[in-house]
Amino acid sequence: MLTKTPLLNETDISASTGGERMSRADKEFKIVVRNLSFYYGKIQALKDVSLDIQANKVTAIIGPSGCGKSTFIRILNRMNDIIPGVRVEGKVMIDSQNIYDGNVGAVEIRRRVGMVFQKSNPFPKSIFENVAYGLRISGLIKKSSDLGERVRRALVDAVLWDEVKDRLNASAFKLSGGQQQRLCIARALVIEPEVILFDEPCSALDPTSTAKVEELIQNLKDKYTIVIVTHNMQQAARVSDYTAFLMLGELIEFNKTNKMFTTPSEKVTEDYITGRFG
Amino acid sequence: MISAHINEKIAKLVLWISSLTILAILLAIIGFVVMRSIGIINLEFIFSMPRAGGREGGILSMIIGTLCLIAISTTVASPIGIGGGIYLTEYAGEHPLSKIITFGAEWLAGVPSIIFGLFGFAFFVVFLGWGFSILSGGMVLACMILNETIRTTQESIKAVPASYREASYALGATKWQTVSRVVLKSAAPGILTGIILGIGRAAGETAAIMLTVGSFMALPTSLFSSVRPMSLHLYLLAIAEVHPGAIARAFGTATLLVLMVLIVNLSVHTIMRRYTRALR
Amino acid sequence: MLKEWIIEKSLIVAAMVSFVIIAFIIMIVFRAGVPLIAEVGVGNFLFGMDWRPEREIFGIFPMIIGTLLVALFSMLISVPLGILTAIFLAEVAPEIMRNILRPAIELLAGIPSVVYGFVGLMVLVPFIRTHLGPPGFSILAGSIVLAIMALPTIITISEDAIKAVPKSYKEASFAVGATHWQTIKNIILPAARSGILAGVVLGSGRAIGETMAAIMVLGNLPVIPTSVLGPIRTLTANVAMEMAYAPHGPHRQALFATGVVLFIVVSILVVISNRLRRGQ
Amino acid sequence: MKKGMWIPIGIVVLVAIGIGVIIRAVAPQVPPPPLPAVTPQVPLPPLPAGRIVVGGSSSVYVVAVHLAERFMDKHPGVVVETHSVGSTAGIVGAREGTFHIGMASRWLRRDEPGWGLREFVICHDAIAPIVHPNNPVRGLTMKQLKKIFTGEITNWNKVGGENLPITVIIREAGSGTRDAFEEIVHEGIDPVPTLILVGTGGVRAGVAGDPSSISYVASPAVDPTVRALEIDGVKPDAAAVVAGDWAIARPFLFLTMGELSPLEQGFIDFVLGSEGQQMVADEGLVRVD
Repeated sequence: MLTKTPLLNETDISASTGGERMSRADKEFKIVVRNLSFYYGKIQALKDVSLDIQANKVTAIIGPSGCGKSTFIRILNRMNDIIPGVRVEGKVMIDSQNIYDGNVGAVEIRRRVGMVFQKSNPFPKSIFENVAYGLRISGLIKKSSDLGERVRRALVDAVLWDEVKDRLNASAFKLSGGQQQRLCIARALVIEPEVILFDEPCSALDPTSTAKVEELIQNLKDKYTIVIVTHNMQQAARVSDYTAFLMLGELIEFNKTNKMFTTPSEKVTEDYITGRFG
Repeated sequence: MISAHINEKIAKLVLWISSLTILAILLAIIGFVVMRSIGIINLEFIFSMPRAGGREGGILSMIIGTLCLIAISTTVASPIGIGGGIYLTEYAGEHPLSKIITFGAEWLAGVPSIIFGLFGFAFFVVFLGWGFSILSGGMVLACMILNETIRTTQESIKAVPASYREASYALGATKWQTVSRVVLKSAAPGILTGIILGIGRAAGETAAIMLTVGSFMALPTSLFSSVRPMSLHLYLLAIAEVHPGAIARAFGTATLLVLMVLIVNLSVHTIMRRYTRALR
Repeated sequence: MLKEWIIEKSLIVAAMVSFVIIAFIIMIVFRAGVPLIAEVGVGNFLFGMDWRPEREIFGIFPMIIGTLLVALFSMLISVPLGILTAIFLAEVAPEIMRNILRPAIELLAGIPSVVYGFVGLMVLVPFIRTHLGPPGFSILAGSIVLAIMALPTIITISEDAIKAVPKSYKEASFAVGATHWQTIKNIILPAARSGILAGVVLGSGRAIGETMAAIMVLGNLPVIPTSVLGPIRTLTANVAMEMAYAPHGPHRQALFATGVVLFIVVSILVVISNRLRRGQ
Repeated sequence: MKKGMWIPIGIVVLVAIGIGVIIRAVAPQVPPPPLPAVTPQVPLPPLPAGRIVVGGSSSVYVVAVHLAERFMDKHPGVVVETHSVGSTAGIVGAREGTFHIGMASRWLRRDEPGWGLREFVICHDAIAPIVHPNNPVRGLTMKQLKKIFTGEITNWNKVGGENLPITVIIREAGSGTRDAFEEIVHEGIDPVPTLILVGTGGVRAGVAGDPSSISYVASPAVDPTVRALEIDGVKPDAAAVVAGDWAIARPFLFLTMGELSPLEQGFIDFVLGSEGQQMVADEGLVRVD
């Protein structure tokens, strides 16, 4: 494992090592990001970020506000495509496929890379329909009994089933904030993605609900590769295996979480983690 | 998957087609009217008085009639509408009164123009005894465009940031000083566009005035003169006049009406563009 | 402080004006019309099949049906077209199309109704007469003209409603792999439903209240039609075409009574759309 | 509703009425408005120097506009306002004082003769039944004409034309042309129209566009876009009216109430004088002098 040293310690990996090294990396990493730059019109939000994300691990992205961490995570499922006037440079490989290749559809990528948002955002539909939505639009499920079963499993996985099984037809807005967020997780799980992105999933939740969601994230990594953006360093320390520290659009440091929080290699990282700024 | 992609393509195609249809309709209407008016519209048509019962000469008195109606209706409706808008946004707050008044304005907006015509005929023409006159017609139009002025005033005042007001109060200004010197100043362009839109509506309205202004072709000599505004002139040319040039003249009048609307819209856009640029 | 007090009170007065106008309209139009309804009998007036003012027989049932039919058919045309265009504008259109379409729709909204009626009379009526059969003056012609006139209302209000749908819904739908169209169809449109409905209701209000275009292309025959190619008379046309001749006695009262019915119908629509918009 | 809101409402209402009354008081003496017919006769107000208001029948209006224009040319400072509002409104307006001179294109009927109006016949006019120029039917009998307009004959092949359903176009209620036509042709039977169009121009355009249609207009309005029908072998023109051969003729009336002001008298004298009558004849109408 330690052979997968953080990329930042290596010099210009794509230029110096070429395709052979890349293909080796592709097999071992779920997501490989190379020289990623991102622009909102003329403003550059990410500068030449390269980063490898392991399968079945939780990778946390931390950094002060405006550092580009949300931008980064939304690049991984091409969510930024919706915003007009943006531009992506560099490569984002998921299972050795560049998701920004011309022949790759954003819709297909989003099916493989699920996402949970900062503020819980259930649809104005029933609890059941919220979860079933992804299946219905995919057109894969034909029989309604299958649909029910898949929805149930997703709700069980999201540790919500026991709380809602008697009122699946109630409006999703009747749920508490924490329940809504877990419903959104169930909605992401039901289409069985490979990667799940969490964009500050607990920032609007109380401590109890936060704990539940964090526990859930821990359980999910058996099946999924997880990337979580958080401004809460304690949370990153609690849930993640790897942590990336972004500042002003640049990747400052990327390392195993316990190493990052104990012996960061950069001065800036240490200053941020110890709360000298941020 | 594939069907979803094809659906997406079809749906977007349909969306494009429907929007292009609307553009085509607009171009067809304007194009048709303008093409048919070539040959009739010239400086003489615009700047000379009708002669021989409208068979010869231009439509100057109709244009002036329209302008008179606009002047009266705007003069009456603007202060009332702006005042009402200010009250609703700055003074009324969550007062139940404001809901009632807002609903009243909305209701007024929904009343068909012919009802305004009936009302104007019964009230201004008959009850107050103003007869078929620009005053009667102008007042009816004022009632009609009032709602527009209130609504745009409300919207533009709401767009003024609360911080402006707080800054003014913090300097010890009274409510009215704040409203008149800070809020209204920032909201002025928006309010102005509302007034201009009202002008556009007043210029084109026919049903409401056909029962109140009469149809006399000469220049007005007083508030109590009857006039024949362009919109009514167009209607009468299309259905009542029997002289050979009537239809050509109707197209000419229609083109001028459309031109008027175009000018109104353009000025609104210009004002709004300057306004948003100034805010930036 | 007295100055502030005076200003506030006068602003209240300004705000009350629109409500007072409504009150005046009700008072005056109802006072002139209701006695005749009472005399003829509500049932006879509303459900009477014959309108023969010269014999003092006043039944407006065919016109009520006519008004509703024309509104219905015009909505059949303008609702799909309008909603699709609203979706296009809010979701799909590239910047350049938006910059073309928005002013186009404003222009469409600004063109006076008499111009629409005139174009309908010169183009649509002859077209229908030659290609679909006489008389040309027909529900079809009227529906098309009124549909075009109602389009801007429907588009603008629907677009606002669609834009008011929280962005987070859209993101959530995209995040589970929905295509843009799936997101629009399954998430955005249902969430914007009540706002869009309000637009449709207001649009049909406009179609019901339209006068000039109705007179010019509908053929004005007060009978219940048997085909969309047949003529019809709306309530507004009834008032305008006969009131323009300002007759006397019961006939005039009957026209005011028609106005009363029209006013009530439109007021109901205003209340419904108000509820719908508040519901969103 | 809050108690206090009635005060502002009250103020607005009072101010509105107050302004109205003040304006009414200071207003130049416009003629009083048309009041409901039940009100007793309103005496004409004293004439303002130099202005008379003439209104009524749209058929008379067409010629009255010219007459008024010429009269104003001759008398600078005089304004003769002309309004096209229909015969019935013209008659009522003259009675109620809305118009100094009412115009009608039919004889007074029912209770109207009892109102004390003074009639001036300024000319006579033939109402011409019109059809599309391509219609092979050149003439009808009076009976056939009646049957077409009352719904007994509904196809042109019954009167020697093609196998085409007849589009019967009539004018709106209140039109003097319609009243006169129905009085003479219908013999008390209600019309069974296919379309009701507004205005002389409206029905003429309607007929011009529809090969199966029939309607009627004042004879001066017949132009090449339509063709006038012969009735019982007589062409509708001024000569036939003078000779008494054309049955569907009606007078153009000026109506006044009470004493004539010098201005009204002057205008009527002008219209009935040789110059006015010549203008009338130029319009295709039948002069009365």
